[in-house]
Amino acid sequence: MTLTALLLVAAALIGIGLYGALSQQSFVMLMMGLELMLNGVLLAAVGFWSLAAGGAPAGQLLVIITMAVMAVEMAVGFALIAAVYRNRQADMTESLDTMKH
Amino acid sequence: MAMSLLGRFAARAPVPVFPAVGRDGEVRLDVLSLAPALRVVDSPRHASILLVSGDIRTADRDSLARVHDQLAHPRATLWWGTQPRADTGAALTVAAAESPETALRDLYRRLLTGGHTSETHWLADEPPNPWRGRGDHGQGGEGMMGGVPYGRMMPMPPTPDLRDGLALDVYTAQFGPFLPQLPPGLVLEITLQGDVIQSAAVVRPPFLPGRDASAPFDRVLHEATPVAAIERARAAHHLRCVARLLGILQLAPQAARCRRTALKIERGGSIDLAPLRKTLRRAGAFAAIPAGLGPIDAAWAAELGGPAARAADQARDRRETAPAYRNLDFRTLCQSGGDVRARFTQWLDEAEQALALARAAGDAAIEKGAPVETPWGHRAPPSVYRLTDMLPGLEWGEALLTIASFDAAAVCRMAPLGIENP
Amino acid sequence: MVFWVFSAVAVVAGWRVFCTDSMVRASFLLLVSFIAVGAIMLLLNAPYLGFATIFMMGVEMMVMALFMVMFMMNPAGLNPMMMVHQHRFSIAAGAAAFVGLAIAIFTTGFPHDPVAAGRPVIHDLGRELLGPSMLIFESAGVTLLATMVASVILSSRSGRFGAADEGSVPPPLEPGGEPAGRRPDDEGGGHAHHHH
Amino acid sequence: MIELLGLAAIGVIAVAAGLALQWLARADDHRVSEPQKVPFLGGGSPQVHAWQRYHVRYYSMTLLFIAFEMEMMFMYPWAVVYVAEGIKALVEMGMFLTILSIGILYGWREGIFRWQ
Amino acid sequence: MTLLIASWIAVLLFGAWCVAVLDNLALALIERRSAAGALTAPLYGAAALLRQQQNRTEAPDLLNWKLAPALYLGLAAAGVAVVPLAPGDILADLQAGIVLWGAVEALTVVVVFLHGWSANSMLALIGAYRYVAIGLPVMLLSMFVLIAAALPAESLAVSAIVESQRSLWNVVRQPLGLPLFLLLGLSLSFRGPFNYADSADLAGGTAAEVSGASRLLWEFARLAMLAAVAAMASTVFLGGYLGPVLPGPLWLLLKTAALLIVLVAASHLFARLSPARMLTLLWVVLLPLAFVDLLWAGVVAL
Repeated sequence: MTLTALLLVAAALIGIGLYGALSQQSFVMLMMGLELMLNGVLLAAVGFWSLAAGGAPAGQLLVIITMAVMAVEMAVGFALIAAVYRNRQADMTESLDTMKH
Repeated sequence: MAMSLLGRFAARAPVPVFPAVGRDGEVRLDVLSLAPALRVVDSPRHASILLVSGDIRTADRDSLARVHDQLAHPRATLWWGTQPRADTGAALTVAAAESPETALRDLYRRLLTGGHTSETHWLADEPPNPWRGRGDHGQGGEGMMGGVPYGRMMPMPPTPDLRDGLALDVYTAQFGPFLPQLPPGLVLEITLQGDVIQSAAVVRPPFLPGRDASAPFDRVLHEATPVAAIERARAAHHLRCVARLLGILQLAPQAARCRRTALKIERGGSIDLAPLRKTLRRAGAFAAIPAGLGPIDAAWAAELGGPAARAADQARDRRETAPAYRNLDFRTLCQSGGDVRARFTQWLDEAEQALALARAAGDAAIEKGAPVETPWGHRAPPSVYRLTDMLPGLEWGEALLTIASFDAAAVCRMAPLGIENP
Repeated sequence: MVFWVFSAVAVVAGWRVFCTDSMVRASFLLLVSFIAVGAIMLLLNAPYLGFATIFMMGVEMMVMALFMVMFMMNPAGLNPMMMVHQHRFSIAAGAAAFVGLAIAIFTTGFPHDPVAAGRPVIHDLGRELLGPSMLIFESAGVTLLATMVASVILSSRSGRFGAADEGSVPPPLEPGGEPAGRRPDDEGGGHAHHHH
Repeated sequence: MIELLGLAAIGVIAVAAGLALQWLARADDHRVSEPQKVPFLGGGSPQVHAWQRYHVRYYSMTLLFIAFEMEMMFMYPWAVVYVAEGIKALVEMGMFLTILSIGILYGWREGIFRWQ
Repeated sequence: MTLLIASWIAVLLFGAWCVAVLDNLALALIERRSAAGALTAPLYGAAALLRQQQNRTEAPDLLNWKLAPALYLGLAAAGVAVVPLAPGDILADLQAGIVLWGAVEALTVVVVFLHGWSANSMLALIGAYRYVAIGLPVMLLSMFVLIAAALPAESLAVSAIVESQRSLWNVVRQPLGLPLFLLLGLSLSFRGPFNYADSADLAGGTAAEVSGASRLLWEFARLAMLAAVAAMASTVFLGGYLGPVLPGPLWLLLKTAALLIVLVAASHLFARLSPARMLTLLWVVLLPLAFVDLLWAGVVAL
């Protein structure tokens, strides 16, 4: 288990996540893509912390902050989805085209 | 070898019975459920034997077949005090007056050790709608929401929710007549959004309390009947209603204790209900019923009569003026509130009072044909107030509590046919 | 070896998230991906972070599943479908991201400084939280409070100023058209879905 | 690593045993007939699949929960150094929890713990 | 190692049987009937379920349906793996043992939800969703009390928490912790007042459509989970293997049995609130109690 291998796995997760975030039509699936990208970030951060930074405590804190970002993103994201659905009964990104009019 | 050993072991387990309760089948099932060798279960999937107790309405035959077919193999049916289905061949029957306990044990043993073959299905072995091979993947559906994937349709179009306006899918289905937590016979068509009821309609009403010439309340029509017998029957009836409600509060052993007490009371035992009441209070049974759930107003209460009315502060009781009760210092008990908790308390209060009256009555009797206060209020005519008006907006468990807080006669009067059905 | 197993699980589960039809399966496949990453963290001498990832993500994916089922049509995927747009572009973007990152990984020299075997990593983290990074820790608290308040305001209907959707009508898809919204005969509000 | 091995071993054994039990017991099962597959509703037969856009009545609570649960991530490491850091740790965590409690109180006032 | 694993499997099986027997005894006591056959009934019942056909519904999520009970059992087993039998005698001496418990609780919610979801049946679905509503906030309580228990030990490892109780058991130092943690036991195995998943008003809830060996596994895992919680509670709050005269494992066994009696009694003695009211109770009453427990433990530990 080398850092390079680890980062490759993280890169794969980020790549798949990016694909998901760009391609999915529905909000919730789009958020899954974002989460998967953050998953890759988590893995890379722990890898750096463990194998390249000699266990500097700030590395662990970075992981926790990333998780906090995920939690915030999810909570606000879902709240927005609920609010949008309540008013427009839409759950697709494209249903919000009307905002442009 | 190993299998037969397992089978012999299995045959010694308590018999898992799913009851399909028909007309007049409920009380005797309550008594039977106390037998230690049996276990009355809530879902046919958990049962090996379907016990049909009481006559099944013609309209319920399909439902019975459906429940029968839902039992897991090995399975068998026992008909208790009713005519078996015509097409079932050599059906096992037990007369209404006998206890089927031994028959059930014996049937279960033979079922597991190979002496009785597992019953086959009664309904046709085909999916509800033809679906195979249709749609993009042969799943029977088309597009996103079309077709009949795997034989059932996709959800109904959403309607705005009663509570928070979020328009999500609704689920409409008929519940009953054999759902253990509904009164026997009651079939409701319920529309759910999540676990909250959006609308409900009665498809078939529950069974009215039967007229049984040997039961005290009907005996009084033909002959003079001791007050003690009448009051004991009242206490037993109320305790069985309490037991039904306790089951929904997840208090099964306390419910069994209520049923056991009811049986002892009917057999003439002199019982103090205070310890039972204390147990229930400590279990939080009163507190667990939400305050103000299922309220009825004065007019509604007056129309229903009986304990439900007295729970809504309507002090009407025939016993106040009945000559037989004159020396017994009878006083009408009432609750304020008229909600589920009040009805629950009223049943317990009246059961206690009835036992005190039975003790005090000595050999006083009610003469033949005299009007007597039944334990369940008026039996007829249909009320203008609807059970189904109470249910929308309630969570599933709360709705069941509300229904269980009325006795079968009250539910019957609030559930007439043909009005809600468009 | 164990690392490769978990890596494979993480990547394959992450990929399957976007292939499955059932929303519940998709959420929990993502959870499987997170659990595999958590397990790798355990292998990397991060005992606390590994289990913490599993429990945090267990909860988050549970909530994710609730919302997926709540707002997606055909949540169980009984009618298989593929709801994607700009598909080729997305695949290209994902692949480009992976290749770009991989090149960066291979061309960058990383210092080799593994965490010492007996290092009390959980203590380290605790001291960091209460010492140098105290401000981060407390501002995380405020951020979370803001998140809580915002999500409650946005998601619940009732509030001080009445129902959130009072008087609201879904806007039309075209100016002057009928109010938008789902009708059963009108799949997804009139979008072309790619059925595969 | 050895401690993880024990955990993994017992977890895998339990899950495998569970799956094996269900698989072995399948051997002499009857075929499941179509009427047997109908979901139990006490005798009724549903028109539609139960899988639907299920109206979760507590969705606001789950969002509050996600944000609140994040604080656990900070609390575990805090607990480890608590005695060493003393009163300072108590005050800092007290502040942190107070801030988050305001969120809970707000949510309660908005009625998110009721069924929506 | 092999011996330890074998003994854990024995503990799970024996523990589940004990809980089932205790259940029967409690029911007989409350119903005021004789308790004849309480010892053997669980075994015969298990044989009966093994002989029963395993049901399936129309278009279920079969993979998850079969996986859910097995995973649930796996979680119970994993939870019990961090409990030390005697000093140094522990299957998984994790540095972050109580965080593992957090993960077990979170994944239990997922597994129970999957069990109810995958049958594609309305009553099971309601049970699954109800369980999530209650299971999530209950988890917070247990995490707070476990963190409180970790304060005096200055470690997240379960073995260190036991050793920190040599002078005084945590149940004395932080008296609110044990009852709050026992609530978790009732919730994780959804019994009595916390039976929101498999309740009677849903005709068995998530298990309403399940029969045969799958159901046996599910019910067994519920019992094992309760036993696991009791073992963990006796370790964290009652000093685990610590005790005079008798050998350590025996002390652990005795304490676990005592807690199991309490848990089983509580699961039959109390009525269940409606889910919405329980939710309010958890957030508004019990969570502040957990805060108090933490504060109390913090002040005592200084």
